[in-house]
Formats: sequence, C-alpha cells, structure tokens
Amino acid sequence: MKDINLLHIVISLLGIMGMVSLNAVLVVWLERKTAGRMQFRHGPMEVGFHGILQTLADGIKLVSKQLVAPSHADTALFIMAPVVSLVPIFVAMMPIPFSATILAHETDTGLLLVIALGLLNTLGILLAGWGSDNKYGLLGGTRAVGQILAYKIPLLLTVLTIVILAGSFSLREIAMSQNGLWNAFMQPVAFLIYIVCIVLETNRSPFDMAEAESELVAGFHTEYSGMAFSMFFLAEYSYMFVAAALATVMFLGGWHGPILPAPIWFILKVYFLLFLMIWFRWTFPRVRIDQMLMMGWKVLLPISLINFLITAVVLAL
Amino acid sequence: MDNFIFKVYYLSFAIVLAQTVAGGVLAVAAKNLIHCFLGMVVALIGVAGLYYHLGSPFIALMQVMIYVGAVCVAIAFGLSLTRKAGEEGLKPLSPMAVVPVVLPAGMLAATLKGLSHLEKTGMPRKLDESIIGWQLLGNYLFPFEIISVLLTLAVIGALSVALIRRREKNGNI
Amino acid sequence: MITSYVHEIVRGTGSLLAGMKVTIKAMLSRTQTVQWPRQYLTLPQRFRGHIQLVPVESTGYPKCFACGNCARTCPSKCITVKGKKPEGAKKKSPTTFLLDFTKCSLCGLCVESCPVSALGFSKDYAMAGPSRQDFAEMDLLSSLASPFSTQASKEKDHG
Amino acid sequence: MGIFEILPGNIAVYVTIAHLLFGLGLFGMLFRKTLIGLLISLELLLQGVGVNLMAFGTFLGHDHTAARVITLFVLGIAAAEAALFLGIAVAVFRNYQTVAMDKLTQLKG
Repeated sequence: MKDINLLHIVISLLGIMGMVSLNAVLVVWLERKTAGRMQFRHGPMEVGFHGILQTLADGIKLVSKQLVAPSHADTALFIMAPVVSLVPIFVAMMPIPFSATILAHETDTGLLLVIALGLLNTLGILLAGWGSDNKYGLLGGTRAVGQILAYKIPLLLTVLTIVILAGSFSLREIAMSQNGLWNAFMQPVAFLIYIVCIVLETNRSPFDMAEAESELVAGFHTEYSGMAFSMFFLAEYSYMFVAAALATVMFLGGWHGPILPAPIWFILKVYFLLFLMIWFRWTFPRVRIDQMLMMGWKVLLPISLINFLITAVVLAL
Repeated sequence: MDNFIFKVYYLSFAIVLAQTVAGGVLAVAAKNLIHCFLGMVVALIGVAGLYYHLGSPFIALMQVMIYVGAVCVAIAFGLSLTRKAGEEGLKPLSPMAVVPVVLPAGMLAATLKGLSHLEKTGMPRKLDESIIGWQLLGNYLFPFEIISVLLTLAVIGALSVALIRRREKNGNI
Repeated sequence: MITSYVHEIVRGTGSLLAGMKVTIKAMLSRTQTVQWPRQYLTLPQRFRGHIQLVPVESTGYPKCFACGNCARTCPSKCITVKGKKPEGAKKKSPTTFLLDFTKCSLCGLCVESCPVSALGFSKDYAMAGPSRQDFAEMDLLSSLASPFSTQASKEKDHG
Repeated sequence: MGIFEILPGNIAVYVTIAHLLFGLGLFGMLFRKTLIGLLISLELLLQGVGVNLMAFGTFLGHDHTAARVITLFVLGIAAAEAALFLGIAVAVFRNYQTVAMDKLTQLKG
C-alpha cells in the first residue's frame, strides 16, 4: 500500500478526466465530419475552425437542459444507470499504458481489470432500460444483455490467445513483448475477431441493437435527457477509446514505432482504430438481433476457439 | 502523507464492508425483484473488494468478471424472461426464520472461539499470483478437469432444458 | 457443409470490404453541398422561381404596358395590375403590379400569355419571411426603375 | 483512526461478514417467493463460503494458493449452477407460466 503515491493518484485521475473529455470532443467531431464527408456533406462547419468546437457547444446545451424522469420510473435505478455506465470506464482507463512509463496505475492484472470493468457498462445499460419504465428502453436493455452473452466468450478467447503469447496479464508487458513483430500479423484471425468484438462491445452500428433508432426510438436512453443523456454519450465514446486502446496494446504493438515519440505513436494507432469504427458505422447497415446472435455463436465462437487451440498447440510444440 | 494513505485504505475497507452488508440485506429483503438483483450486484462487488483487501487482486477481478459480468447478466436475462407481476416479495415470516439466524450465529461463535487461541498474523500481504496457474495445472489438475467437464455439461444441460418446448413444437431443435 | 460455411464467411468479408471502399471513396471526393448563406450555387438557366417583370434594357423601365392579360389568364387570380400613361409616353406603364405568392402555383401561364414578354421567372429561391402578409402582396415593381417614381424623385430633388 | 485500524488485518471481521452473508442467503432461500429470488440468495450464500475460504487461506493457511484455487473452483461451480438454474427457471416459466415456488406443486401429486 505504501508504494501508492497520493500525488500520482490525483494527477492521473485529473489526466484521465481531461483525456476522456478531450477524446469525446475530438471523436464526436471526427465522427460527424466523417459521416458528413461520406455522404457528400460538410458536417459541422460553424462553431470554431471547421466546427471543431461543435461538440463543446452541444455539451453546454445538454448540461443546461432539465433531466425529466418518467412518472412511473424507478427513480433510484433511473438516476444510477448513467453513473454505473460511466464510472467503470473511467477506472478502466487507469492501467492503459500510453508508453513504457506513462500509465496511471501499474498492475499485473491490467487486462483483466479493463475487461471486467467493461462488463459493468452493459449493467448500466440494462439498469437504464429497466429503470425508465418504457418498453423501448426495456427492449434495448434486454438486447444489450443478449449481445453481451454472444460476444463475450469469443472476446475472452481472443484475449487469452494474446495472453498465452505474451505470458502476462499486464498490459505493459504485452505491449513490450511486441517490440519486433506486432500481434496483428502473428494473429490476424484473432485481430479480426477482436475488431468485430470491440464494435459489439461499444454498442455501435452495425451492432447498435440496444439503441436502434429505426426500431426502438433510442433504445435504453429513450427517456434520458440533459446531463444523464450526455453521460451515456460520454460513456460510449470513452468506452470506444478504452476498447481501441486495448486493441492497440494487444495487437498493434502499443507504443512501438519508429522516429516519433512513444505516446504519439500510441495515440495515432488508437485514433486509427477509432476511425475504423466510425468508418464501419457509416458504411454498414444495422444487422438484425438474430443475425447478430447467429454471428456471435456460430461464427465468432468456433473460429476463436479453433484459433486459440491452434495457438496453444503451436506454442506447446 | 503515509498516514493519510493508510486512512484512505481503512476508509475503503469500511466502505467495502458496509457495501457488502447493505447489498446483501437489499438482495434478500427488497420487495421488487430488480432491487434484489441490484443489491446482489452491490454485494458481489463488495465481496470482490474484500478479496482485494485479502491480498488477491486476481481473484477479485475474476469475481467481478465471472459474477458481475456473466452470472449477473444471465440472471438479469432470466429475470426479464420470467417476470410476472404480483409474484415478488417475501413469504410471510414463520418460526422457520430462526434457522438462518441461529445456525450462522452458532457457527460464527464456534469459529471465533477457535480463532481466539491463535496469534494474530497481521495484515494480509499481496503475494505472487502466478503460482495459482502452476497449481491449477499441477496439484489441482484433476479438480480443474472435473470443473471443465461440469461447465460443459451445465451449458449443454441448460440448453436442452430450455429447448424442450421448442423441440416438441417443431420436431427438431 | 464446412466449405459452404467458410465460403460464406469469406464472401461476406469481401462484400464488407467492397462497401468500405465505396464509403472511403465518397469521403475523399468533393462534397456536393455548399455552406448556404455564404455560398450560392449558380441556378440552372430554366429555373422557375416566382415571376418578375422584365425591364427594357436601355431605360430600366418595365416592358409591361399593363394590358392585364396575365391577370386574366392566371387560374388562381393572384396578379393585380393597374397602369396609366406617364406624361409624354405612347404606352401605358404599370403603377401597381402585385403578386399574391401565397396563391401562386408557379404554372407560368402568365409568362406564356404576355404579348411583349414582359414577364419572366426570377431565380430567387431563398424566400422566407416572418409573416404571411409579406408574400400575399409582393410588389414586383419595387425592383425596377419606374417612369412615375423617377419623375416624383426628380420633383423631390428639386424641392 | 480508532476501530478502523484493526479492521483489514483482523480475520474475525472477514469471518463475521462471511457468516452474515451465509445467514442472509439462507434466509432468502427460505423466504423468497420466486425461483430467481432463490437463485440470488444462493449466490449470496456461495459468496459467504468464498469469503470464509479466502480469509482462512490468507491468514492461517501454510499454502497461500490453496484457498485461492478453491475459491476459483467455487466461482466456476457457481457459474455452472447459475446457467443450469436459469435454464430450469425459463423452462418452468414456459410450461407453468409462473416461477412462484408455492404454485410449482405438481411433484406433490
């Protein structure tokens, strides 16, 4: 316990909060810009240089709005849900190494920590759906639960593949072990499965069944407004960052790269993955829930299992 | 500074204790089943905190992952599938209620009496947990394999039990 | 069965990549929209906005001589024309030319019927106003020089 | 500081909380009305067992990993049990349209 320095904790918490907000501002802007350009539009152009402050303006608008709870809602659950979905993501940012030295909290079990806390996000979605006394909300929450059951096993199997390659649960050591060859080239199948899984994990299109606008209005956050809605929003974009950072550490060699300093390489790789997710969102139509479950159980699970087996056998030989 | 850190540590332990107890009571006594579920989640996270304070972050994280991530989500799923209004809450208390009070109390008294003869061993230390892996595939290989078989059987069993109706209706799965 | 399973996965991945190629191409090409209040598109030659009076090129007065053909032809009776002879002129000139744009269906019969092609279509598409009344009596003369008002303004200048 | 200081280093605290969880679980298993409530109580009961194991293993065990390995086994068994239990609950609900235990009396004949 003595090795924890209070100053270090405070600075890293402040850093994480700043990181989360800055990242949300940037990624939302990037998303809207990309969406615009892919549909031959400009995207936001008015607030700031090419609309870069648009997210900030929207945030101020959202914060200044009133939070209205439906009259039959379970108020405790209703208010708790956004907090439950946001706070674990904050904590999950702690063990992510931006370089060999820049990380908030060094732990041997960093990978497990991030995955375990990521699971709590779905709990928040479920509580939101349940607490808001709305059939669309409930359907969205239940869909999110079905989704988590379908993708979590393939996700864990791919993660285990990487763990047995690196021989450690520590994110720093996993990144260190890829100094030469990135895991993305050693484990292309696992990389592809993981890319699909992070899209599933963050509830983004084409797998945004939990909030499908065209079917469920806005799914689990139909009843949310103002600050609570913006917390869900922040949670989604922070979770995107965490998932992309985890993918960078596990498959893209973390901070390794020539010429540029390590943290910049890390950020570049993370933003490449974030752009990939945005690209998916604006290209693919939403799949149906049964198609998603079929894919999870019948495609991702067997392939990841076979991949894991082959890796284990090859390593044992 | 050190003193302050220790204060924070003790405070976190007190919070974990309070959380576990409150969650447990909520899980058992709440009228609404979803509040029970919530209480269970709170208690399980509290127990994970207890594991952490016992010097085992690995078990704590496995607890969060398996219980909060998988079991709780599955329970929530079952909850939403089998929910029916008017069936929640507790049965009226009966003399049977003495059992869950007396039995653990008696066990606790016996245990504490036994413990009072031993000397204090001090604060739990964090140990190297990679040994767990070696132990699992060494000394405990047989139980480990049995657990694996049990899990597989449980999944197959759960599937077949849940699919009985559909098989009867459609003639196949 | 296994081959069809693998085949389907490979084909599916290929089609996903094809879709992604389409969107990235779209992203890198030019945008089709413009930043409207600051940028305007040039409208096509045959754009048919609301009607407007065509001026005589040398003087800037309207060509119209207030025959009233357009008002009579208009199926929804949304044109009001009044005119008289200015001093020293051979033909009449309109004193009032009002268009009720709330009724106008932009059929263009008035333009067809005008004997001297004094009516045309404007290219004004950005039309919005705070009240209905702004469009119930659009004064089409206001954008043109008028043989009456120049006199009036001359008098005003002298006075 | 006072009382807090002795808390994390005292085995009695862990054992007490373990027995408390066990008692709560037992109470819930006797008095909850539905199958899902029963399952929730069962999980609490298992948690009591797990905490007890870990406390004894950490404070008194010669081999520190034994308790952890067994706790992992408890976690695994609990996951299997929950899956099976939920399967049964869903099947029961399908067949009887209820999961209230008072009404599931067909086996009584």
